[in-house]
Amino acid sequence: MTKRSSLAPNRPGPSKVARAWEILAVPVVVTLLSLLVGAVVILGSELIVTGRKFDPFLWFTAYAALVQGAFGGTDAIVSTLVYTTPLVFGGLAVAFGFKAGLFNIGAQGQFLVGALGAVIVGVALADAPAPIAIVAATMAGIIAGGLWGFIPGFLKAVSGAHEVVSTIMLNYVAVQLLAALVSGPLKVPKSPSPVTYDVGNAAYPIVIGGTGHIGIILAIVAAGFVWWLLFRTTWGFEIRSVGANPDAARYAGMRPKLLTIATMTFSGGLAGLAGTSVLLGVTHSMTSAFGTTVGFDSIAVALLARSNPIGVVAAALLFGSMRAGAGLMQINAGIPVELVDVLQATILLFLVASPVLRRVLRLRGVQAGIAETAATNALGTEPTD
Amino acid sequence: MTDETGPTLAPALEMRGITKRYPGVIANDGISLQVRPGEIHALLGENGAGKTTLMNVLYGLATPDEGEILLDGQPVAISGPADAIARGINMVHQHFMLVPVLSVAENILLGDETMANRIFLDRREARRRIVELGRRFGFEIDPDAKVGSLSVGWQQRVEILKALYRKARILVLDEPTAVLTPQETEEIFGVLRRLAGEGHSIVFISHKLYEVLEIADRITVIRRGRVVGERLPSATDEDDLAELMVGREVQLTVDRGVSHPAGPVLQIRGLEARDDRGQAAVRGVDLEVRAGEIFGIAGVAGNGQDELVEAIVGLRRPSAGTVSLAGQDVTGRSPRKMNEAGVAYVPADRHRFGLILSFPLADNLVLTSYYRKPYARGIVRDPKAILRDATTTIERYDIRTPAATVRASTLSGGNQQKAVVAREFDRDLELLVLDQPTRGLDVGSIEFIHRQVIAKRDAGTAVLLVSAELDEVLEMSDRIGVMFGGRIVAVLDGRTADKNEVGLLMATGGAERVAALAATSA
Amino acid sequence: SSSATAVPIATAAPTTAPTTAASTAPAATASAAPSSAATPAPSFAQMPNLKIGVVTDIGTLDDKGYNEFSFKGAQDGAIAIGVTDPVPSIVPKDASEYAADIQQFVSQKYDVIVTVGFNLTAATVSAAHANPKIRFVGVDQSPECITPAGANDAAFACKGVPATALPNYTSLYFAEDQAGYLAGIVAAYADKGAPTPTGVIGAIGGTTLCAPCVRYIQGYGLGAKSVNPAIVVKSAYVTHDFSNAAFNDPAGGKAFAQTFIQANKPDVLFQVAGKTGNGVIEAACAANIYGIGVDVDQWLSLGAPANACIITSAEKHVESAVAQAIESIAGGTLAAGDILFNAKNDGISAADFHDKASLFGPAVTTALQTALAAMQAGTLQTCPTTGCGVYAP
Amino acid sequence: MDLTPFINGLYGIPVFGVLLQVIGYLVAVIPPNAPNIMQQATPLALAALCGVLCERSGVVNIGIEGTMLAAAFTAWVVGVAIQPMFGTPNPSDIFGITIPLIISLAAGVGVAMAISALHAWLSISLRADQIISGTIINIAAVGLTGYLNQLISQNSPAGAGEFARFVPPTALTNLPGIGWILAMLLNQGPISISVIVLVIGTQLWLFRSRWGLRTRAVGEHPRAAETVGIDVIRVRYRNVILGGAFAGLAGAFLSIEATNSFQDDMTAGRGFIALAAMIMGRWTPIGSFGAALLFATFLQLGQVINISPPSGELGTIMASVPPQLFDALPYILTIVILAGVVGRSIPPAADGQPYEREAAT
Ligand SMILES: Nc1ncnc2c1ncn2[C@@H]1O[C@H](COP(=O)(O)OP(=O)(O)OP(=O)(O)O)[C@@H](O)[C@H]1O
Ligand SMILES: Nc1ncnc2c1ncn2[C@@H]1O[C@H](COP(=O)(O)OP(=O)(O)OP(=O)(O)O)[C@@H](O)[C@H]1O
Ligand SMILES: [Mg+2]
Ligand SMILES: [Mg+2]
Repeated sequence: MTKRSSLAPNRPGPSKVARAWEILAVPVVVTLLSLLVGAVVILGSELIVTGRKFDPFLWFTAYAALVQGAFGGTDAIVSTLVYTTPLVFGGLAVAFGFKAGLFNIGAQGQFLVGALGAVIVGVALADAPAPIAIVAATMAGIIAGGLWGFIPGFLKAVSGAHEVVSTIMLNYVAVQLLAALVSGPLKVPKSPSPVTYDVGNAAYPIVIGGTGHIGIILAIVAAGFVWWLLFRTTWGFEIRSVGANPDAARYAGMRPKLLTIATMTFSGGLAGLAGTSVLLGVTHSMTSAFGTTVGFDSIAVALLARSNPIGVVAAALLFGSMRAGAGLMQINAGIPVELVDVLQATILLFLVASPVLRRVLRLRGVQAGIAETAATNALGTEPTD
Repeated sequence: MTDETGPTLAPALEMRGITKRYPGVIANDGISLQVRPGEIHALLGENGAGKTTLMNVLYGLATPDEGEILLDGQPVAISGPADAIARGINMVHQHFMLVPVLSVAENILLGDETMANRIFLDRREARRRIVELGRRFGFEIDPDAKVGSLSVGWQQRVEILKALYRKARILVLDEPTAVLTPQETEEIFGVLRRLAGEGHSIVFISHKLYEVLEIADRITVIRRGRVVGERLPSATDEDDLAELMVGREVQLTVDRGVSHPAGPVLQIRGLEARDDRGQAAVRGVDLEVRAGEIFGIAGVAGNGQDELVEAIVGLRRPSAGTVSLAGQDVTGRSPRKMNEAGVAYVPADRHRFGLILSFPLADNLVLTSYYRKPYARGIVRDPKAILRDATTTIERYDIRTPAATVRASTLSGGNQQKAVVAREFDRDLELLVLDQPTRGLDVGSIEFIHRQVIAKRDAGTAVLLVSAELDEVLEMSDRIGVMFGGRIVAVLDGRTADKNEVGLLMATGGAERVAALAATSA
Repeated sequence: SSSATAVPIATAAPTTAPTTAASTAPAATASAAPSSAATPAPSFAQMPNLKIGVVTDIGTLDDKGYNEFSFKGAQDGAIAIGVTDPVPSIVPKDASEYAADIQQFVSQKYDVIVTVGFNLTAATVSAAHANPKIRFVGVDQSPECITPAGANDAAFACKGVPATALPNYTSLYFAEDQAGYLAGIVAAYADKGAPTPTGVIGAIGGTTLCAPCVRYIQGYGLGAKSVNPAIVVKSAYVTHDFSNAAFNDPAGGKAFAQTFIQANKPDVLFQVAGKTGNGVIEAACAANIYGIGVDVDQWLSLGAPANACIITSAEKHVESAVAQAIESIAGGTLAAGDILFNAKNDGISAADFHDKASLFGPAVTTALQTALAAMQAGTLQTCPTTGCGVYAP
Repeated sequence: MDLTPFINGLYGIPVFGVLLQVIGYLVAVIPPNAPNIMQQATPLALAALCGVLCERSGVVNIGIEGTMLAAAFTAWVVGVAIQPMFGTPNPSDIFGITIPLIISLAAGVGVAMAISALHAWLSISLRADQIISGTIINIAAVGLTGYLNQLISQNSPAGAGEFARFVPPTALTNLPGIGWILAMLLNQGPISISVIVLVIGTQLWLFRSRWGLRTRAVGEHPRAAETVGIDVIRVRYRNVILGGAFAGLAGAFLSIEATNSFQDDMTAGRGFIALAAMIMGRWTPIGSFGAALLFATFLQLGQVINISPPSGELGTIMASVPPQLFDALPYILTIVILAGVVGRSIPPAADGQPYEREAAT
């Protein structure tokens, strides 16, 4: 990592407006630029598509719908929160790994296995008292996801198998595991297509609006907890130490291998919780088509948040609101949902290019851009010994 | 080559008013320097004085803010290392610029390859050239050996060969002797004299004053980025140079006082350990360090010292033998257990082991005690207690830093080392293990650390000191073990040991030479 | 208004009931029969401009399958009843989105919501239960199970009668086994007529977990054997899950088919794997054997040169079924409950031979007509009595 | 202890029998399917070569997946656009080459190189986090190709066709012992045939050429390379952009050689599996190719079991487990091999670290 002098030259304090501009300029300009790119994509594609009337303001319709779908009214906001919830858990999972120098591409698989754990126990306890059923099913989801994270952690610690490879592979295995169980032992016998029973009492109670389940609150709590764990406990200190310098960690009496296993397990548990929150909070049962893009979106969320747990909440909210608004955008403007991906990518792109932006905007504040995360570290670091 | 030693000739190299600023630091502040053809010109200065920066400017690695460079009287603008090399300037860098996974030949030829055709390398020709080049300067070198598997001394030779291969007119050597034995240093000096005799100009940087006095034709001393004096070796001495460098009088030799050794603290029997590549590095070491004494281990780097030390402190599992502490067998205990048993360890590589550079200084000061009271209650850390103690430690050990909360990476090397020392020294100890505690530090910092070590000894701690700096071992130790080929080949009295004798033992292993050589080459 | 053109499906619906016994999973038959005593569905006959929205399954709108033709059907229906607004669609990104996407249309006060695919069943039933004023049409969501109260029945006890308890919900489903049966007849004749008949025909499905795929292939086998009892029918499924490989990976489908052809040496290959299956057809053509398309007339939809070896396709008329449903809604005649589309109501067919007609003699046409007549009469078994739609290795 | 012989006696023989059956089955099914294995390995191997070139010079590229996808889309869509201009295709005898096909291929490769140049700019010049940069490429590629494909494919256009396979003379492919290997390598389209050439070429080039030597030096110790006058930035740019060409070939293979179509997300994670192959192959072209081939073999095996399961005891055993196990087989075996045989593989020392010219030592 680059060193930066703490001895920045003293300048007379700028006015409040100027200071606010220094802080807000980049996010604001990045958002505007991304929207601009999106508008260009929309206009350009209008020219390609035949058989539709050219509408020079289609982009406006689209953005208006996107915002309205995400924030226009209670239903929309709740829906945004529901979409945000698994992204918070997933983003925390990936960020947590980054902090220990591990790149967990396996959030995808851990999500599925976590949901699987939740549905197994949830269905079994469908008639049990709700508090018991909910807690047990949630725990099962965390444990199942954790187990799926434990495997690559254990393999890395024992044989040095690179976690990037093993987690990618386990993502595929998870899909098969899910299909085998949902079409096999978990299948409702009478159903014509593979589907599990409903989780009944294990379903998360609704706390806000029509669909806002308790997982939303759980996500906020989890973010706080992860922050506390990382920055206020000795375990967090050890994990961050191993991530930053495994040799020094070993020197200091920490046990990098054990921490690698623990971190991957915990990260897997968080990703499992993402799956659990979707299953118990939204779908309540599982079809064999149960799939997700949360795992990969989580990587982007963690990167955008620069692996900071609190930042993860904000980044997840951004991504979640786009997902929530995408439906209305498709209805009102007929814009394919993929535009959301384009927007997300351009936001990341302009943030990465923010040094250039700063130059263009003549901003001077020395600020570590998004470029500085532990992410790349994660690929380079090897466990010692 | 023409005879061009006359004083009327233009200097081969002239640097005029070079100024280079880094954020918050003026590394070079209007430095001027003249180097004549055929001259060995020494550059002296404490850590951070700006020596390396000046040479980086010359080599095109740094762009000066002001000033100009003249070669043979002609002003030139050096755009980068490639340009510098093309102009006949070459540099042996302070930190190895070698690629460990490449072979000796590949490292030497890199950037100036022998080609079989436009695309592919001619590896046979490359080998031939390297062997020939080595012979010319008296090194018998295997061109196919991986550089990473060579000892530090040999790596240094490769660095020098690399520069020689490029047929430099102006050769810069930035602390080339820091890791060499006296004998190896002499060998290199022979080469330098010969080159100078052939008319090459040499800029030589070192912290070892006697070396400078021996080799240099002229000496320039810089302090805080400015030239503070120029001397001829005949008209100066070590004390004068030291004072010029630091700006005050410095005590160059340690006043170690008398020691009062008590019972044995550390006992090692038949210890064996392997290095990271699985090769035997420590081959049966017997050793005893008593309370209140400093046991120094002298040896050329790469003779198993690091592995020995790591095996003692629990970072490396011994493959045979025992380690006991105060009569208790502690073989194979974890670093944590050893630490709790009263063993402190100052590692050789402070960036790799000693510190987490991206963490705040305060966190680094509790790196080995973060989990204990008062820094943690259960698993919950107490940031207030950590910060409070950090502040007092910073004061007591005079660590120069704006705050306890800055990243450790922003501290200078000397202050980073002080932080490690402060952390490790600041409690009651049974055994103190020091590996190269003053590597790369200037005389002021060295003085400080040496005093702390003596104080620990006098408090009854057993001290094991490993250093490639022979003078340091000789000055500090009550007893000296010479390590060669993974064995302690001799144990001498620290007060009577003769420098040349120890140097010879370090280089050859003495009586065991033949056997050890056979073993290492196997 | 223009709704006069709508086909009154309601009158046809009761007559479809008996055919389910012969063609689909028997378990649900009893409850699947729409009751004529249904509470009247909300009537839109007077509405000038219906708002119609479509929620598809995961995937894309251009999948040449359910998503695409359901959507087209909704558009056709809208045009037929004079709706001028475009028909919007939402393509979910994953399974957790179904309910939210339906809710989007609910919030926007849509009158008719078409949802596509079995996977959306639970979400659709719940939404229908919660929004009795909105008319829901589910494609491929049958036979449906609900509780007597009209909510989704997760245990598939099927205590409720959908048509009674959920008067605003109609599900459309198809007798794929009948279409497969017809394709099997053609395949058997093609095998006979091949230059060097191997006596083997093949079928490749996308995933064993897709019941309609399995029905297609089960019908295909029975159809072929009805022509040539000695014929060997080999089948395999690309995956056993719902990953991309099942329906969205033509390269993988082609590789799979090559292996299949290599191992089994079939003369004809029937694809039941969506876009993955397009790769199957490519492999068949490359290996100089015949291909049979699925769902729509792929000779037309794939076009030249990809269709070079396609002899026919097993069609189910999703597009017209959805369009008819929309028209009936406008006409106020769409019955609640399940509607089976089969040979009787022109819900399935075998596609035209196009340029391959010369391969076949009149015997094929006769055999097809006979089979079709028997299907309409309800006398032809096109799916195994037990395990129809269930994969068995 | 003394129970061991007893247990062995009990289980040893049947286990041994099943093992023999497994080997017999493998010998029976692998040679005839070898060309298919090569088909599956092709995109993986090419993408892994991209990874090798990038990472050997010190740039992590997890955007290979997106780069491939964009190349696949471009190759196909350019074919769609230009095919009408060239009238009825008149494929040549070798590989069914037509002018539109060549243009499509060039377009696919070109786009991949352009995307790689973006990655280079972000991660080398702007010194952005390389994982972020790669992630941007992945997200943007899925989004843009999916978006445009939705719009374009509404008209169901046909592409420019596809490359045909070379049919090697049976005299070669019937050679005992090696015939099937020749068939595997030669009974392929042009991109697939080129793989073996490219792999060997890249191997030689990386370890025997000047560029290769400099690349490795830059990836291991960029500062050392700079001090001998090598332009670190330029070396990295060149490698990343050249690597993009390989990713482009991999993508084009999917849409104009393996099939003639584009589907959303049609790379289906192959770019990530290629990264795994690169790591398993210890960052060498030949090693990565071996890993890709191994993976493809497992993949093929999973399908063969699916299509023609073995008979006898082995078949009975296999029929008793869920079929998903065999679909998961390639992934499980990869993990087993990685953990059991390959173990720790060490990346180039400067992999993933941005290089700053005037860095403090
Ligand atoms: N790239 C850089 N960025 C910022 N500051 C730098 C950089 N390089 C050197 N410096 C600063 O410039 C000053 C001079 O450093 P330099 O390396 O030239 O000292 P030196 O005389 O070679 O010391 P030493 O004896 O320790 O090698 C130091 O304060 C150092 O921190
Ligand atoms: N790359 C860099 N970027 C910014 N500041 C730097 C950099 N390197 C060093 N510095 C700053 O320059 C100062 C001097 O650093 P340096 O390591 O050269 O100290 P020094 O003078 O050699 O001290 P010591 O003798 O203790 O080693 C430090 O305060 C450090 O913060
Ligand atoms: Mg220094
Ligand atoms: Mg220096």
